[in-house]
Amino acid sequence: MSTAIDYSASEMMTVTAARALENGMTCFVGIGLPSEAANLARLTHAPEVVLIYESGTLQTRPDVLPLSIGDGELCESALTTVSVPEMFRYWLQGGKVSVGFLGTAQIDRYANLNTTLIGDYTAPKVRLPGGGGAPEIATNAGEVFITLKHSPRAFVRDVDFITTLGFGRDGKGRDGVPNIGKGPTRVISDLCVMKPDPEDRELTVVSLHPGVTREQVQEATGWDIRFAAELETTPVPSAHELEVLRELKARTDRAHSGQ
Amino acid sequence: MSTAIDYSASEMMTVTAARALENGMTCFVGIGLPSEAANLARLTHAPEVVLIYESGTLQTRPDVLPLSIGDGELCESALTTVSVPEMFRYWLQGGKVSVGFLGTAQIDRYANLNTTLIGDYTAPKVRLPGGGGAPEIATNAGEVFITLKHSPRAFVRDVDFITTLGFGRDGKGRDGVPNIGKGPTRVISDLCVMKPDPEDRELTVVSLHPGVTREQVQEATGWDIRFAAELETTPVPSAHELEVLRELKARTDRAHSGQ
Amino acid sequence: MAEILSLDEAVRRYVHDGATVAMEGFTHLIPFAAGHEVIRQRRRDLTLIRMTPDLIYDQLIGAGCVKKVIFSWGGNPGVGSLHRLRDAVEKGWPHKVEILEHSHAAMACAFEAGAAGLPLAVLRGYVGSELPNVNDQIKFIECPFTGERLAAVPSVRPDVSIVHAQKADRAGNVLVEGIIGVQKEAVLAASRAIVTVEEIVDDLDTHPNACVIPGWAIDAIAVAEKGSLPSYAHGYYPRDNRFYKEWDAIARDRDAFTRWIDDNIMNTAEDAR
Amino acid sequence: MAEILSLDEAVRRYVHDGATVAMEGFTHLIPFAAGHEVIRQRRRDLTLIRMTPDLIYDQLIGAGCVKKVIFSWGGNPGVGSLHRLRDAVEKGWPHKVEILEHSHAAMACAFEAGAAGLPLAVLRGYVGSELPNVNDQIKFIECPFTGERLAAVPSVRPDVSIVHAQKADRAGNVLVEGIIGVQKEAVLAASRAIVTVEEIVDDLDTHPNACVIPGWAIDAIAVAEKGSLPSYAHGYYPRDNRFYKEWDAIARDRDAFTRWIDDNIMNTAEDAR
Repeated sequence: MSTAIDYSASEMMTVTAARALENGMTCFVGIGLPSEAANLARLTHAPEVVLIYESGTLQTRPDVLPLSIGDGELCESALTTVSVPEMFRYWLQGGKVSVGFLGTAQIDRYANLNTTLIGDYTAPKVRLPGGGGAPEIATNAGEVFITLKHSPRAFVRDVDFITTLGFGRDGKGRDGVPNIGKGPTRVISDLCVMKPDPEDRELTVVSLHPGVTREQVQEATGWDIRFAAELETTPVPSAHELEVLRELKARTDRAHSGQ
Repeated sequence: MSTAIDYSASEMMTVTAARALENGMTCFVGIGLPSEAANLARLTHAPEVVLIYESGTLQTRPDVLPLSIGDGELCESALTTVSVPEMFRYWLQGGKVSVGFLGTAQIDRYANLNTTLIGDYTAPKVRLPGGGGAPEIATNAGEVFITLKHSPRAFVRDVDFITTLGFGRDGKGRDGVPNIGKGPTRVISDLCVMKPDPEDRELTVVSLHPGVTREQVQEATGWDIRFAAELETTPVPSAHELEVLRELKARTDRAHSGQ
Repeated sequence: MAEILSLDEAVRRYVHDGATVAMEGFTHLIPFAAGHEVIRQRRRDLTLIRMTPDLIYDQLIGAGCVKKVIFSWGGNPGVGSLHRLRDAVEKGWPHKVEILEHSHAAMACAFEAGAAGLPLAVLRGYVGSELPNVNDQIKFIECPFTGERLAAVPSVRPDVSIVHAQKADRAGNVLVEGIIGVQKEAVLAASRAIVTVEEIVDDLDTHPNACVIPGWAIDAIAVAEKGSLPSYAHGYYPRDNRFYKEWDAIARDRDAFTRWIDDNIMNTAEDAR
Repeated sequence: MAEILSLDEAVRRYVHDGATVAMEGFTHLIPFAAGHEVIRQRRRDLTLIRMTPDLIYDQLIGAGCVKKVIFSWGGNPGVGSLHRLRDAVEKGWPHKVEILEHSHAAMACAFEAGAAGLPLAVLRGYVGSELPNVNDQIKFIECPFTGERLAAVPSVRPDVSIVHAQKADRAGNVLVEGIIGVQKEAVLAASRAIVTVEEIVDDLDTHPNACVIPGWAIDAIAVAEKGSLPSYAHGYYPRDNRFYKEWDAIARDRDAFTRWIDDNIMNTAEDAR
């Protein structure tokens, strides 16, 4: 028996992102939205999904969301913790990661990510944190999921700087490159789900979240975004998913505001 | 009060080899004679000498001599045990080893070592075990001590195969090579102590063990071996050294024959 | 061989103006007390290396100790920007700071290569990224066996590395436990290494394959109780997440920052009193 | 994801004629039971990789399973030669075995590079050694930053790796403890990995930075009690040094060897009964 449930756009995004993960996947998790989604997946439909954080924590099961990529909770609930060089060499570059789950500041139509800066490199308008693990997560993981909120400043036609490869400036950035993952296979925002076009790799809306219009997506996107011929409606969050997510966030807030 | 003590040529060799080590040295220890000498040093005048075995055991203090380079005793008495790649990368290649202590099957006048084979590579007369750790111990350690018994088959003019660099076929094998150790600085046999000539690097006898003649050394050496102008006599083993060595070997025999 | 020194003395002896310094600790065990001592001793023109600059480098940069930062992710984890880093890069306050940026994978490999005594690290990295356009220290080599194009970066080999750890024994052997980051690599890659510890114990009391750094690979050990706060020490105290959040407001404002440095670092003879 | 199988089934499923196989364990934890199962199943034309061939490869070579051996030190540790290896190389019995030899440093780096997914390992090695004259898989590259000449070898990437460990939990996560050698690297570098263990337990009951290999990086776990004898398992049983010494006489003589294989391997349905 299901009843209509209130949920926010950001909850819709997190739940949809979580649903992209399945048991059997080994997921290299970025901090923030990806971490929230990945742990929601683990606490709901994918209890066996393996979560890896770049701090070296293998197969971790945090009870609260980490604030940093290296919170103690990640280590204490991990199967084991390895050094950071080992993490990047053996586990990521060694091909043991099936999905890299990333956030970003900017993304463009070929799913290239910019977390370096807005403006010109030598005279930045806004200096962002930088690449972190993303450049190699995006190329050495089997595939990449990306999650971020929709806005014209975030979804731009061409990123100011390609920190992390999607499909390059022309959509052909992975063609002929040996030993490279499939790259971004889905982008989940608070408005919709996008996938790269199988032909030219341009991001295309494949599913609108309930109540969201094409116009809303277009307004929040910095280029003329395409919509799939068979546009779907994203399934709504279940009561269980929302309950688990809200409890997780409440636990997290309690943990982080106390000392 | 000292009295004349009986000792064997092989005990003379081990004690002399042991005396080459000092507190403050970090010694990468080869199995067999070097291991015996290194542990004797640790149990007598150099209790703080740091012993490292290629099996990954850092700063080990075995109570009995290991039969293999990876006996449990080495791990149980070590400060910590690292992986074999880490041992060769961080500790040896990383420049943390001041002395490599090696045995060998053959050595030549430029202190090149052969542990690969006697005869021709494609049709060996005798196949030896191979290089093991020695090729990089000899080049990445600060300096190298070598110990082996004297015989014309062991001390040859030119080794059949340079497994491990001494000073090369012409004595100039280390000249101009960046980031390389000093190489063999002393060779200790059951007859004498040899050092490379400071000019041309040819091994030169610098000290005869008590009672040993130049003729005996020459007979046991496969080339016309030089003697230093100021030839010394190696100091005899002390009663304490012999006692510790004999106890160590007795403990070792008991440990290895049991089980 | 490690000498057990006061933190003041260790920094005085080994951290010099103009040095290349790596203070490491991947979120965990960040050597804040040592960083504060460097600020207190008014070191200048440092080249700082660190994967995740964090608040510790924000403080050093704002305090004017820094000429250049080599890093791969410069943010306040889970909170936002490092405002002092941004102010220095974008506006040159207190003076211009040069940056050289890598990816985490490259930095991790560069620390590994430094520990391994190699001049370069080779990785399958930077494919399609524009970082090589702005960092001339990223090159590419061809595998002589497969022909594959691989990235190469210079290894990290600091003049001094500083890390924090749980404990040392009286011979200066150090146990690092939990999220071990690139700490061992930082120590082994450096010409000199200072390790601050929560305590000195008789026996490290650990297991056969623990991450133990022998005393003979370290120059100085200094006791710094709670020496990684607001970061944390596994088994000793948790991360002060609240301070990380509060830092955002402190660091946004030059005056608030300067006041914080004065009150918490300059006008205290030593940390944590 | 690791399946828990019988050793017989694990070897049947993953070790095929003609495969490249690494059975590792640096003196410690050598997977003898698995090696014996390979002999029992009469596998042929294997390319065996191992830093220290030891008795396990002597047995496989003498039993006719092997086409080629890639190694860095082939002896009976502390005792002498591997007579079956020598007989095959020098006299071609039971048939000619090809060898490709490296140094330990190069093999260790090659396993590391294999685990790291790289096609090559770079090391400061083989300087002045004549091994590069007889092994065409040793090349040299130039560092693009310093111009230094460094050795390069292909990474090790076996079709199957087999290692022995102390214990696994029910999800197939494995604890390796003590002298850990290149075991983790062997598992991670291989297309398929079999791990034999002394026992399966509910909880590995270990510390934060233990050498634990997750079940999802392993294909098969098989229980093989005393599975590394005459090698040893730290915490379980010591090395049977006497057997290592006795092996010298057994392996010197083709008939004695064949008898030993028949009595101890072929005419037993499984090890250790």
